[in-house]
Amino acid sequence: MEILKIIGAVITLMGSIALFLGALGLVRMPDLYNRIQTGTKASTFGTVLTLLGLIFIFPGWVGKLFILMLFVGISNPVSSHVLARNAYRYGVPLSDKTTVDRLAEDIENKEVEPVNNAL
Amino acid sequence: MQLFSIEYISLVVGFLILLIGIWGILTRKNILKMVIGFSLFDTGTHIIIVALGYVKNKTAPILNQPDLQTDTAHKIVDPVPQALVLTAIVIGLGVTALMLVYAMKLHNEKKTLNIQNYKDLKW
Amino acid sequence: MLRNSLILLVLLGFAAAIFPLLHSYEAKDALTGVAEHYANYGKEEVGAANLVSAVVVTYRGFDTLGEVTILFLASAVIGLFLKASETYTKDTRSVFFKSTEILVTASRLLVPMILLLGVYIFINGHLTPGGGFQGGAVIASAFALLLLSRPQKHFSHKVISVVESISGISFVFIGLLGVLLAGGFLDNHILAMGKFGTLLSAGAIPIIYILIGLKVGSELTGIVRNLKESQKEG
Amino acid sequence: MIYLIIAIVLGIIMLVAAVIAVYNKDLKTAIIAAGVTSLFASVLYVLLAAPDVALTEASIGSGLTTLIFFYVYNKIRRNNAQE
Repeated sequence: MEILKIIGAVITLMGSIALFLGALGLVRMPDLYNRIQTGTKASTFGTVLTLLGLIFIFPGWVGKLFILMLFVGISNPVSSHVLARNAYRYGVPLSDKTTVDRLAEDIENKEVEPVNNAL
Repeated sequence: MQLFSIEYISLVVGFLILLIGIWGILTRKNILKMVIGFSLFDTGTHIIIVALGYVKNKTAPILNQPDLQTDTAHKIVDPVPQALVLTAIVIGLGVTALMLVYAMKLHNEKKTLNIQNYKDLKW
Repeated sequence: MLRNSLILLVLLGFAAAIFPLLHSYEAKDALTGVAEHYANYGKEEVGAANLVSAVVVTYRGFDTLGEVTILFLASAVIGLFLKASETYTKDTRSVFFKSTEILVTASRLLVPMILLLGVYIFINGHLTPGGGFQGGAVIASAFALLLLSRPQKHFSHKVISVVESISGISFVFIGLLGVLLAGGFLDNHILAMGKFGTLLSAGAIPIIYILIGLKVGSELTGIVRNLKESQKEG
Repeated sequence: MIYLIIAIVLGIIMLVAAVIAVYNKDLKTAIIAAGVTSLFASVLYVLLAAPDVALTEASIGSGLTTLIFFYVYNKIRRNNAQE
């Protein structure tokens, strides 16, 4: 039983390192889109790892923790996707170092609705 | 009097948030800002009430362990303030929504949210 | 200047009214008064493991009834106001963006999960933290996600109001059954008490909490839905 | 002891968010700050041994209230743009 707890603690520690790296990325990255990307990737990974570690520490909670992991894995990327897209339409500027802007190309080719002036 | 305990800190924080809310209601000119002040006032009151029911080193009032079921009154925190706050939060949402819809209606009529432009009842 | 000093005076008055509470606060050792009774006899009298549920539903059931009434009034007034202002916007073309396919697919996956969580919360209200109000709020947030992810779609108010009316009437009816069959209004002894700590225990509390959850959920959904429908304009 | 430090940090964050909510000129920032106050209050309720209240505050205070505020704000802003 002790060995399971140690494994769980190590996995949880890895999760918190990932969360810390995400927080560092929020400070270091140049513009909003890079910040959203770093924050979402690191926080999803960190949360899933923390929950995985909890499975080893409390084996009785497997079902609930698995549902939680599924929920975080779906909702976190989708919400930041919507956030980034609407920020682009709202006119938040990109960083100077950006080389490719696919959404602008799509708007050029009329595949996506352009920026709404009413907003 | 214990200055550094969770319940005392919560009391002070709730008290200060309540005062900030009242200050916002009284000083802001925008009606939506006043509604935000009301919502802060709500939050502060709820924190004060819950903090008054806290008893140090006691668990939540849920008797799911067998050892909690005897001599319960010395092992749990006060359930009554929690029940009151539970209903108060839901009522707070209803009242906030009502105030916001009133603000929307007023804006439809007068095209402004500044409280100083509403002079109908002045003489 | 006069205005500022008046505001300061009001703030000082409030501070003086609440300060004694802060100043004379002393830490408690054990519960006293009515809370002690609830804690010591709640298990025998009500049979709910979650004492907050016992207080909300049974000991202070009238508070809950009044609370549900206030929420119903607020919801009704909001519906009335928004309906009156909707009449002169004939064209119902939405000004929202079309949502992306990722969002629609994800919301199709997430909404049933959130609804399931809400139902779990209010069915287990007498055993674990949670209950009708929390479950209702979670259900309303699931419908809010649905409304946000499909902005073009029109949602009817009919089902919401039917659920709301039926659950409200059943709540009062169960309360009156308590007067007829047991000790008083909203008494939970009209059903068998069952074994303490299991799902089918605590008499009528699970049923009352399910009704409260449906009612609160449909009312909050109604408020959000009315506000969303008012966003459309020509 | 660790709970005490957490409570103090939470209190400071809540007070700062409340002052921002009242002071800030931008309405969007003010609404978000009021939601942040509610969210951290729900964490404080967990420390105060009130899980029921924490659940309610997290879903209603910081979720639905902010949503309703934004619906109304959006409507009013669009009415203004039409003028």
